[in-house]
Amino acid sequence: MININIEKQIGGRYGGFRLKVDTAFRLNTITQISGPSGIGKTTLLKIIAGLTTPDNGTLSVDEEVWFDKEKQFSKRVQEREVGFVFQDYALFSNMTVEQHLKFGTNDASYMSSLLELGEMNQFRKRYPKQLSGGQQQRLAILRALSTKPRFLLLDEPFTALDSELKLRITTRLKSLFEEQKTTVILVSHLPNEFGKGDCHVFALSGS
Amino acid sequence: MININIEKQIGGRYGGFRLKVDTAFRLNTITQISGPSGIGKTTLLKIIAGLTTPDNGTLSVDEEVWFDKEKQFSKRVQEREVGFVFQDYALFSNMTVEQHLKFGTNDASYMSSLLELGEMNQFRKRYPKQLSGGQQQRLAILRALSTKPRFLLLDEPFTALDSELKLRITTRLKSLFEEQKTTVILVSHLPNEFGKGDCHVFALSGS
Amino acid sequence: MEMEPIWLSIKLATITTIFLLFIGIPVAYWLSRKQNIFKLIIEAFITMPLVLPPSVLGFYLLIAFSPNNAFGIWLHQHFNLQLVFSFKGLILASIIYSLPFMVSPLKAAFSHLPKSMSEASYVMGKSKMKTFFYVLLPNIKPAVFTAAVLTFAHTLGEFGVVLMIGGNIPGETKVASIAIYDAVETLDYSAANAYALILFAITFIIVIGVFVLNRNAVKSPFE
Amino acid sequence: MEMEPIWLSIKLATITTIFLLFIGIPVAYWLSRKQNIFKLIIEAFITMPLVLPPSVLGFYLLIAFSPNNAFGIWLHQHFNLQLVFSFKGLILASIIYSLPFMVSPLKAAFSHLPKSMSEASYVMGKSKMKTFFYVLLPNIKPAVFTAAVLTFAHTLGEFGVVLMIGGNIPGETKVASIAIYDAVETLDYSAANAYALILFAITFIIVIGVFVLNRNAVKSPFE
Amino acid sequence: QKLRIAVAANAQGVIKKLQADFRKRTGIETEAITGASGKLTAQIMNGAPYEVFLSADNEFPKKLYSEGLGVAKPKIYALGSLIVCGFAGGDFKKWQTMLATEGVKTIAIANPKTAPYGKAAAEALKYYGLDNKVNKKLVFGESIAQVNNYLQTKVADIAFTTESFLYEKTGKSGFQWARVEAKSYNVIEQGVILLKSSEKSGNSHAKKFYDYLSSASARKIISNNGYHLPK
Ligand SMILES: Nc1ncnc2c1ncn2[C@@H]1O[C@H](COP(=O)(O)OP(=O)(O)OP(=O)(O)O)[C@@H](O)[C@H]1O
Ligand SMILES: Nc1ncnc2c1ncn2[C@@H]1O[C@H](COP(=O)(O)OP(=O)(O)OP(=O)(O)O)[C@@H](O)[C@H]1O
Ligand SMILES: [Mg+2]
Ligand SMILES: [Mg+2]
Repeated sequence: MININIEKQIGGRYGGFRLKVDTAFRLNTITQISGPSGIGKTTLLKIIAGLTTPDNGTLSVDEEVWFDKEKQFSKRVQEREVGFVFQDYALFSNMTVEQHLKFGTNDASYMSSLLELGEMNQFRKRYPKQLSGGQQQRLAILRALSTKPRFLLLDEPFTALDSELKLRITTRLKSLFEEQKTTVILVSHLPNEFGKGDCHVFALSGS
Repeated sequence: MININIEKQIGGRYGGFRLKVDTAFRLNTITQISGPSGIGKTTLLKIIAGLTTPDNGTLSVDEEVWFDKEKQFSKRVQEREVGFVFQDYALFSNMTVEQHLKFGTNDASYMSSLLELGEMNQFRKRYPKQLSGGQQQRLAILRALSTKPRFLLLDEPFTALDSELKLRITTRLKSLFEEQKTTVILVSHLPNEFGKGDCHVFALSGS
Repeated sequence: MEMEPIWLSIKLATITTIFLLFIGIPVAYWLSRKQNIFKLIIEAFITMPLVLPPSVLGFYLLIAFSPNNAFGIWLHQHFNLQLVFSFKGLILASIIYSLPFMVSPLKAAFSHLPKSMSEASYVMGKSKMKTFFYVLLPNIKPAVFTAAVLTFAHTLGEFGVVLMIGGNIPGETKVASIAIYDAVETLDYSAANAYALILFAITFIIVIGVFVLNRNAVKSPFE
Repeated sequence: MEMEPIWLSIKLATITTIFLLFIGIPVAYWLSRKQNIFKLIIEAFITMPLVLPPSVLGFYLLIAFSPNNAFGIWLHQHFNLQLVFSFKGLILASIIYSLPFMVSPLKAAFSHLPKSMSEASYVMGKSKMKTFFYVLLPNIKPAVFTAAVLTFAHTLGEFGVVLMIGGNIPGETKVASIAIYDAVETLDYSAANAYALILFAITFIIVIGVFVLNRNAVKSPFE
Repeated sequence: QKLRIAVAANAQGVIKKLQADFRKRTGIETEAITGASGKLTAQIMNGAPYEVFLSADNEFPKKLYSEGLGVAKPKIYALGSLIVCGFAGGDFKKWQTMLATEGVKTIAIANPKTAPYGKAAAEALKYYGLDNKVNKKLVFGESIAQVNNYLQTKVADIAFTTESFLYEKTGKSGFQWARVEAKSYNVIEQGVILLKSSEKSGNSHAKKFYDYLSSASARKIISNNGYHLPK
C-alpha cells in the first residue's frame, strides 16, 4: 500500500487553500484520481514523486517511509523509482525521441518495443518541437516508461490522443503494467481510462 | 463560407507527407475537426490563422481572399480577426490573468464577464506559472475571446477540464458565440463538445 | 582627491547605458530572428571592437573623428559636432566599445523565447512593435538587467579609448578611470585606493539594486 | 612585424576561455538557483573587476601576486609558482578580468530554463550532475557560445592588466595587444594596421565559425 | 637570456639605436621593455625581472634606489629637450604669440602630473604667462607618446613634445617646430639605474650596458636624437 497522510498549504495571498489527503493506494494496480480543476491532483502526484514537499504528515510504501515531517526525512526523488508523465510533458528540447529513451534505458530491444507501443517509430530522429501535440504526449509516456519504474504517475496522459489511438495504447500499456508489476496512479477527467472495473478510483475533493 | 483549398508539405527527411485540404466551413457556426494524431489538424488551424503559409492553393472567406499562392497574397495575421487557443496554451509568462485579458480588451465589464465565464475570478492576479493545468487552459480560452474575434480557432481547448466544468463552460460559450456571431473551428478528439447536432464535423484524413 | 571625475564617469556610464539599451535591444532582436549570412557578418562586426586594445581602438576612432577628416568635417559643418576631445565623443566611443556586451546576451535571450509567444500576440491583432514591447521584452527582463549592468560597469572602467580620444580635459573628459590611472602612475596609492573604493561602492550598490529589482516577482509557493 | 605576439595572444585567449568555461558554467548555474543575499554579494563581486580601469586592476593584481607579499611568497614556496611577469600570471589575471562576461550571460540563460525540465530528469533517477550535463547545459547552448566568444575576444584585446602584471616580455608576456599598443605609441602605424587586421581576421573567422555551429539544428519546416 | 632593459616611453626611439650600437660593440643581445616610467617603477618594486631602468625623469630611479632596489645611485644619461611643434600655419619663432591666436584650436601637452615633458610644458606656459590664455585649448596625453600621436594624426594643432619626436621614423613633412628655451622650464633629467636584480642573474651584461651609456659613442647617439647631454 502507498499510505498517504499529508497536508499542504497551497497558494499564498490570493485564493489559497489547504490540501489534505489521507488515503492509501493499492500496489500493482491502477488507481485513478479524479477531481475538479485546481483541486490539487497534480500537486498530489508531485508529492508522491518527491518533487514537492508537504507541510505536514507522512508518506510510506508498505513499511518503507518515503516522507516523514516529524523525522525530517524525505526519500530522494531519484531513489523513489517513479515514472512521471507531466501534464505539460516537460520534454527535453535538446533530445530527439530516441535520445529521450536512451536517457532512461540502455536496452535497445526494450527501447524499440516502447517505440512500437507508442507508434512513434517513424519519429525516432525528431526533436519535440517537430512533433504534433499527440506525438509529444506519447513521447512523454514512453520516456516515463523507459526507466521501468515501479510506480508510474500519469497526469492526464491521454488528452491529446484520438480515441482509437488511445484504446490501442492503453491496451498495450495494461499488459506492460502486468508484466512489470507497475503500480499506476493516473489523473484523468474521463472515467475508466483502462477499461471498466480494472482500476480503483479516488476522488479528490476540497476540505 | 471559409473556402479552403490548400496543400502543404509537412516534415522533411523523416516521415514527411503532404497535407491536402479542400473543403469549406460555414460561417457563424461551430465546425469540429477530428482526425488521428499527427494528421495535420493544428497545422490547418495555423494556416487559417495565417501563422503558417501553405505551399499552394487558396483560402478565402466569402468573397474576401485571405491567401492566394498565385497572386502571392497573404492577409496579415493581425487583420484576420481570429482568436486562437493553442494546444500548448502559449500564455504570456510575464502577465497575470487580468493582464492577459487587458491585452485584448479595454472593456472592463466584458473582462469581468469573461472571468465569470471561465470561473477564473479568484485568480485575476496570478501568473500562468501559478495556475493549475485546467486553469491555464481556461485562461487561454478567455484570452482568445478577449478580442471578440470573428473567427475562433480552438485546438483541443477542453482537455484539461473535468466534465462538469466543461459542460458549464461550453454552455456559456455557446450563448456567447451566438451573441457575437462567432465562427468557431474546433479541433477535438471527443464528439459533440458543444452538445449534439449543434456542430458540423469535418474529419481530416491522410491522402 | 577630486569628486568631479567620479560624477563625470557616472554620467558617461549612465548615458552610454541608456543609449545602448535603445540601440542594443532592437539590434539584438533583429539578429535573433532568422539567421542569414548578412546578419552573421553584422554580428561579427559588432564583436570586432572587443579584440583591439582599447587605446588602439581609441586611436582608430581618433583618426575617424579627426576634424581633418572628411567624416569629421562633415560632422562639424552639418551638426557643429566635434567628437575628439569632447564628452560627446566619449559617449559615441563608449557606445561602440560596449555594444557587444549589450547585444550578445540579449540576442541569446531572445533566441530562447518560444515562437508561439509572439504568435499568440499576433493573432490578438497586435503589431510586431506592440508584441515586442509587451510580450517579448518583458520576458527577457533578467537578460536586459544583466546586459545593462555589464555595460554600465564596463563603461565606468573604460579607460584606453576614453584617454585616447578624450584628451583628459578636466570637467569634460577627465573621468574617474583616468584619475585613478594617474594616481597609480604617480605612485599615489592612497588616492588610487580611495577612487577604487568609491567605484566599487557605486557598482556594488547598483549591482545589488538591479539584482533585487530583477528578483523573480513570481514565486512558486512550492519552492 | 613579428608573429610571436599573435600566437601568444591566441594561446592566452584560448586557455583563458577554456578555464572560464570550466569555472563560469558551474558558478553561473549555482548563482541562477535560489537567490539569497549571499549569492547576490558574490555576484556583485564578480562584476567588480569590470569597473576598474584594466591597468589599475593590473596594479592591484601585481601587488597581490607580488613576490614581496605573503600570498606571493606562499605561492612561490609551495607551488614554485611565480605569477608576476609570467604567462601563468596572465592567465590568472585574464580569468579574473573576463569572469563577468562568462558568468552573466550564462546565469541569465540558466534562469530562463523551466524547472520542470530538471524535474523530469530527476524522476528518471538522474543525479543533479547528470541532469546538468545532459539536460540543462545543452539547452543553453546559444548562451554558452555567446559567452565564449565574448570572453575570447575580450581576452585577445585585453591589454592594461596584461601590461601591468605581464611586463611586456617577448615570447612570454608580450601579447598582440601590447605589440599593437607599442606600434601606435611609436607612431609605427603600418605595423599597427597589420596587427589590427590580423586580430580582426582571426576574430571574424572564430565568430562566424561559432555562429555557424550555433545555428539552431532544429528547424521547423514551417518557417 | 637576453639582457632586459626597462625604458621610458619617450626614449623608445633612441633605445633602438643604442641597442644596435651596443650589440655591434659587445655582441650582447638586449631586450627593451617600454612603458610609462611610473608603471615600470611599480613593476620593478614588485619583482619585475628588469636589470637596467632608463626613466623619463630622475625621481623614479631615486625612489627605487631609496627602496634598496638599485646597485648604485642613479645617474643622468640624457637631458630632455622640449619643443613646440605643429602643422598649423604661423611663425614658430614667435610661438608664444601664435598659441593665443584664433587659428590654434587645440594644444596637446602630456599630463603634467605623470609625464616629465608635460610638467616642463606647463612650466614653460606659465613662464611666458600663457597659462591663462591657452588653458581652454589644452588637451592632455597620458604620456608623451600619446601627445606624439595627437600631433602625427593632426588632431591637435600644436603640441609640446620631446625633440626626439623629430627623429621617430614616420614622415615629418609639413611639421614646423621650435625649441622651447631651456630657461623657461626645469631641466628634464633622465636618470638610469642599475637594478639589484642584475646581480642575481650573475652575468655582467647589465653593468656593461650601464657603463656603455656614458661612453662617447652612446653620448653621440643620444645627442643626435634630440637630447642634450649631461655634463
Ligand atoms: N518541425 C517539424 N518538423 C517536421 N515535422 C513536423 C514538424 N512540426 C510538425 N510536424 C509534423 O506535422 C504533422 C502534423 O502536425 P500537427 O501538429 O498539425 O498534427 P495534429 O493533427 O495537430 O496532431 P495532434 O492531434 O497530435 O496534435 C505531424 O505528423 C508532425 O509530426
Ligand atoms: N505557484 C502557485 N501559486 C499559487 N497557487 C498555485 C501555484 N501553483 C498552483 N497553484 C494552485 O494550486 C492548486 C492546485 O494545483 P494543481 O496543479 O495541483 O491542480 P490540479 O488538481 O492538477 O488541477 P488541473 O486539473 O487543473 O490540472 C490550484 O488551485 C492552483 O491555482
Ligand atoms: Mg493538474
Ligand atoms: Mg495538434
